[in-house]
Amino acid sequence: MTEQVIEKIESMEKKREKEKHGKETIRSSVVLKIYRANKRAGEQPHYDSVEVPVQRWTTVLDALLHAKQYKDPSIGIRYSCRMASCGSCGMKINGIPRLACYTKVSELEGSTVTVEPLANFPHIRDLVTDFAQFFSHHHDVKPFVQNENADIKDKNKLSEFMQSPEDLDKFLQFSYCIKCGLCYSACPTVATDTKFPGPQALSQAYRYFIDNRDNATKDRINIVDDKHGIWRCHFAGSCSSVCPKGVDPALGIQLLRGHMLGFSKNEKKIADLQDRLRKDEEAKQ
Amino acid sequence: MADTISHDVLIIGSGLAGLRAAISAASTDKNVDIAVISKVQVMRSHSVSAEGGTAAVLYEEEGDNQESHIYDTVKGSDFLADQDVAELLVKNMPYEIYQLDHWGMPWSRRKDGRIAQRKFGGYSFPRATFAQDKVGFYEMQTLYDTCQKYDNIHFYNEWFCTSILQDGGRFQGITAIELKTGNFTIFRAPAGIICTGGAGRIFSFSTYAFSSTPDGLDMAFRAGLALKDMEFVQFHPTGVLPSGILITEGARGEGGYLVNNKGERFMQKYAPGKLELAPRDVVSRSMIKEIQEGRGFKHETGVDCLKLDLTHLGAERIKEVLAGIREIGIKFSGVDIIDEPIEVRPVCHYMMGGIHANIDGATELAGLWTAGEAACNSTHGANRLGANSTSECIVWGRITGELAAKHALAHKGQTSIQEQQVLQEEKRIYDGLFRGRGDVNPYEVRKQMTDTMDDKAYVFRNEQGLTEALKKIRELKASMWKHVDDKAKEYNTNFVNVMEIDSMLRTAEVVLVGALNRRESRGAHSRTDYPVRDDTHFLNHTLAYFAGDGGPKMAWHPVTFTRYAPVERKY
Amino acid sequence: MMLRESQIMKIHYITGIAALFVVAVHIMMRLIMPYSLSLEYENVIANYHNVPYLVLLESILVLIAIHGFNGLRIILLELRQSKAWEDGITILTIAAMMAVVAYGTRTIIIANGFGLGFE
Amino acid sequence: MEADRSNREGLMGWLNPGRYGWERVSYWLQRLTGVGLLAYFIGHVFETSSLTQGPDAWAAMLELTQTPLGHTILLLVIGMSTYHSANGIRLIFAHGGKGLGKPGRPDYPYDAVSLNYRQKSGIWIALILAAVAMLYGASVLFGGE
Ligand SMILES: Cc1cc2nc3c(=O)[nH]c(=O)nc-3n(C[C@H](O)[C@H](O)[C@H](O)COP(=O)(O)OP(=O)(O)OC[C@H]3O[C@@H](n4cnc5c(N)ncnc54)[C@H](O)[C@@H]3O)c2cc1C
Ligand code: HEM
Ligand code: SF4
Ligand code: F3S
Ligand code: FES
Repeated sequence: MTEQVIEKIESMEKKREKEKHGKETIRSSVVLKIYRANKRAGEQPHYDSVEVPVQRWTTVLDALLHAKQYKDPSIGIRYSCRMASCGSCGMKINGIPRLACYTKVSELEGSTVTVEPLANFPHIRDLVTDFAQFFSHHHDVKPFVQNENADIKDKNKLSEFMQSPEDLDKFLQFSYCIKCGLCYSACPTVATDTKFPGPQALSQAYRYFIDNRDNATKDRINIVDDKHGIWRCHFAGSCSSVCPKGVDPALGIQLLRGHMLGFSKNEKKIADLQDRLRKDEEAKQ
Repeated sequence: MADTISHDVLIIGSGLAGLRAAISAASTDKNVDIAVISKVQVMRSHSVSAEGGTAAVLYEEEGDNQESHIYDTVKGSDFLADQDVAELLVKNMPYEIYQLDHWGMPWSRRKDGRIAQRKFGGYSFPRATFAQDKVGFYEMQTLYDTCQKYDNIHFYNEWFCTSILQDGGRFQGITAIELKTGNFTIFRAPAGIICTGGAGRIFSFSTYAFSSTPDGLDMAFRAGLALKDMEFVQFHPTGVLPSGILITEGARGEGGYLVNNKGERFMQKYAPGKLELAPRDVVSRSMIKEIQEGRGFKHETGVDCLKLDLTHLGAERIKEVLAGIREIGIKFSGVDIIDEPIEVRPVCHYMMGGIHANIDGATELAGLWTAGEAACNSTHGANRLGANSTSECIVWGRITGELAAKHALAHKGQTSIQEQQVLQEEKRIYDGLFRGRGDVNPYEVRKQMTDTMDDKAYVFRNEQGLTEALKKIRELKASMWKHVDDKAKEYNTNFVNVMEIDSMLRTAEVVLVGALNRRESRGAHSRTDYPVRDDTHFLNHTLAYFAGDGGPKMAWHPVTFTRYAPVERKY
Repeated sequence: MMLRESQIMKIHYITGIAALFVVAVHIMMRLIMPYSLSLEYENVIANYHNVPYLVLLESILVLIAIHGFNGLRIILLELRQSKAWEDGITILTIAAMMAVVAYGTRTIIIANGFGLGFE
Repeated sequence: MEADRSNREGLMGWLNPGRYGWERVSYWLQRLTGVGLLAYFIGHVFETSSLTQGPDAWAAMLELTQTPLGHTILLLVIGMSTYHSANGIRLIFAHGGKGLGKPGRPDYPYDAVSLNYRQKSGIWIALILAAVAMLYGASVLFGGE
């Protein structure tokens, strides 16, 4: 075992050494071209260029924070987890919505990186945008399990809803969503339609629709079946192409619409609380 | 005076604890009007980063039992946990797991459709309930989404709380700044719950989100409440280089090996019974010893490290249950764990300490509760077991939410705000910090402080190092750094950072003083100059009270024993 | 007579597919003889005296009008969101649709010479 | 809450298909061709209405439309309708969730299954069909007898 591990480590190290001098562009510094504006305080939009040092693993967020800490503390930016799980740091990087903490400078071309606030969100300051509308769209699709047993009533009878790994796979991917809003920023319908729930909210509607613990099937369909609802998605796919978490909102939306068009049937049964108890009984006999 | 917003219950912080408390308070009575105030957007709290699992006893018919969970927790804590508290945690957890399931949590499932559990460090049974390797994320999502059901929960996204208001020994409200507008505002309410999470950013090499600063702890501290057991900082064995992002213990739970530069599974030497799945303090110490004895690797940044080998698990299993870890490896370290062992090093991960609270999560101030990592009701003692923290957040989130709601109903509308306190607070942050002057870069101060902590208050500590560190922190504190360059009102993160740094310095000081005072090695606190546990002198909780700029006033607090007498801790 | 959006969209898809078929036939008819010949007045009028072809033309008219103007409505709906605008475009597109259908039907009827092919 | 329109990309969001994938191009072409076809359709109804005023009016109209410019427009219409129809059929299926693949556990680097090669091929085929139809149309319209 010991030798194997060492061998593996050595061979990978060689490979990495090669890669290092191969495809990745290694630079020692990069120029950030940062969108700046604070309209409420009368500061008009302009771009500031700041040069910062970078290394192989430096992300755009690292670079921006370096700029903030050592060059210009007034850069307005939202961030938190720095590991692509909180959804704070969405911004346009070289014109495309991305997470700053998930985009390495070495993955980008050119010696300048342009960072701008997400489009389709009202602007607050510099790279920071207002998510209130986005969140309220999410709220409006009733993103929670609806089912008369959703709150456990009898604490002495504890049991889960049965859910096979296959049942889980039907919605799991849509629950990867970190609400970063990149999809919302990329969608062409959202670009003009303020009432369109957007890819995030619509794919969450499907996430709960197809969860076999939920039985608000009709209600969910009624919510999205609106002039500005699900039908305003034209499968432009941009949402899925920018989603950093593989949610594939376009897929969720089309699948939900498949049910509304009668192409698919929702065969799910409400995972019955009693199911397990019954099975247990059977097993005992 | 500043604008005022009134509610019945103020929940400060919107991590797992805060959101669970919100739901609990909201469902206690629909007339309770709840505000959840968070300095980040509510769903972005640090809890989303929790990866590996939530501990609960679910399968008694398969051999698990609650007694064992309690004992594992107490033993893991190196007998510093309050045993009645540990018991309460264990007894409440199964319900919480099933409740989360009912609310839509995508728990990973076994073939038979039931909830799956995996092994975790320090447990005698696989009882870390998991949802792939994004447990905290899914829990946050489930709770956030469930909050949408309640009309009486109001979210205040991106409001930075600065101080607690009190009158006559009772909680009356808080002061906060709305980031978007920069407005300084009073929130008044008869009840409050502090759920501001951990303070791990006082270290440089840390798994925490950038938002995990101790401003919540410091708020309580300045309000005269005690911080308890702050010297106990958990170092997680597997932080990825160079960033410190976490590789979950679940990776070892699934069967990963830690290897040194000889290719040995060195944990065989240190914890033959549990190997890589010994509690975190044990594994981290073993790793540092390996490194000190020259059997470590050097990362290309020049930092010493060891390797975590998962390659033998196979691509399929890895993609199924450790997909997030694989992503982290590839993205942040350039290593695909399917092909290659990944470089890791012990990393600051959890604060066992926090705001002193009793078994119900009540603080010393009437009307104020605390839950989650910010609280210290002594569930974890000197060392927390993995997967027990999300559990703690959820259990005490529920308990405090309910208690606060009931208290608020009984005292609805009865608040009195002392104008003097508000003015004083305004003076502190605006005159003291915002309009402050200085030529020292606050970010540089922060860097030096966190580097000092990394260097001197790491896995192993000693008198000399800690004294030097304390001196350094006090120097930094006294230097001319208190100023904000960004003069705008709107979304001023520079101002926020400076307020955070202010609280970090005070908290770091408490950690160091606590560590100096505790002349023994217990759990995560390991002194090379006092290498053994000393139950005669130190089987006590540390309390630290605010006492002006000179440093904290320290006191001891007894540990509650209900079941087990301390024995030597071996794995 | 409020249709749900899902019903409207089902109509949109069905009219789209149906239009494809009828237009295909319509174009085939242009191509069974040399193209320029097919446009001679007599040939065209002759077509209009053939009842099945009339039905074809009328259905093309209706299907495409429905599909096309609904398409236009969709685009306009997404442009602005205010009650006045939304009501306006609904009325406008329906009116335009009816106008075009009426106008086209007039052509068909007159070109047929009211004889409906029984000359 | 009054919807805040500020900072929306607006029409520029529609008109900028290059930034994202083929699906975005398809979206944009479907729209453009749809509107184009509608315009042509209205024109065509108007054109044929000259029939009602007798052979002379019809001939006058033919003179107007059967010109190189008129033929070029017709050619475009052929291309547009072929693309719009072919892509339209793909879209009807796609909108109903057909041909998109199944949801599951996405693996890093998370390529979206809905943006798969079946869909992209559909777009390419629609484009190729449109090109072929236009070539054929050109041979009929400009090829003489
Ligand atoms: C990488 C990582 C992985 C982990 N994995 C696990 C695991 O697998 N299992 C496990 O059991 N535990 C795990 N933990 C530990 C666990 O995640 C945390 O202890 C827990 O999430 C803390 O939750 P919380 O609700 O107390 O606080 P947090 O989630 O940290 O939230 C704190 C909240 O307080 C707010 N706040 C802070 N200060 C202020 C202020 N001044 N004003 C307003 N709001 C403020 C923040 O905005 C935030 O909303 C992990 C921790 C880390 C770092
Ligand atoms: C021949 C005359 C046609 C005209 C004038 C026409 C017109 C239009 C218009 C204006 C749109 C709106 C574009 C948009 O919503 O983005 C549209 C969309 C569409 N058309 Fe057509 N169309 C025609 C034929 C067809 C055919 C034959 C089909 C399919 C078989 C079809 C299928 C579609 C589809 C699927 C959409 C997209 C709707 C959406 O994205 O919501 N169309 N059409
Ligand atoms: S669907 Fe993807 S892009 Fe959209 S908000 Fe969720 S994670 Fe972000
Ligand atoms: S980008 Fe928009 S149009 Fe549909 S497929 Fe995505 S929601
Ligand atoms: S900082 Fe959390 S997603 Fe980037």
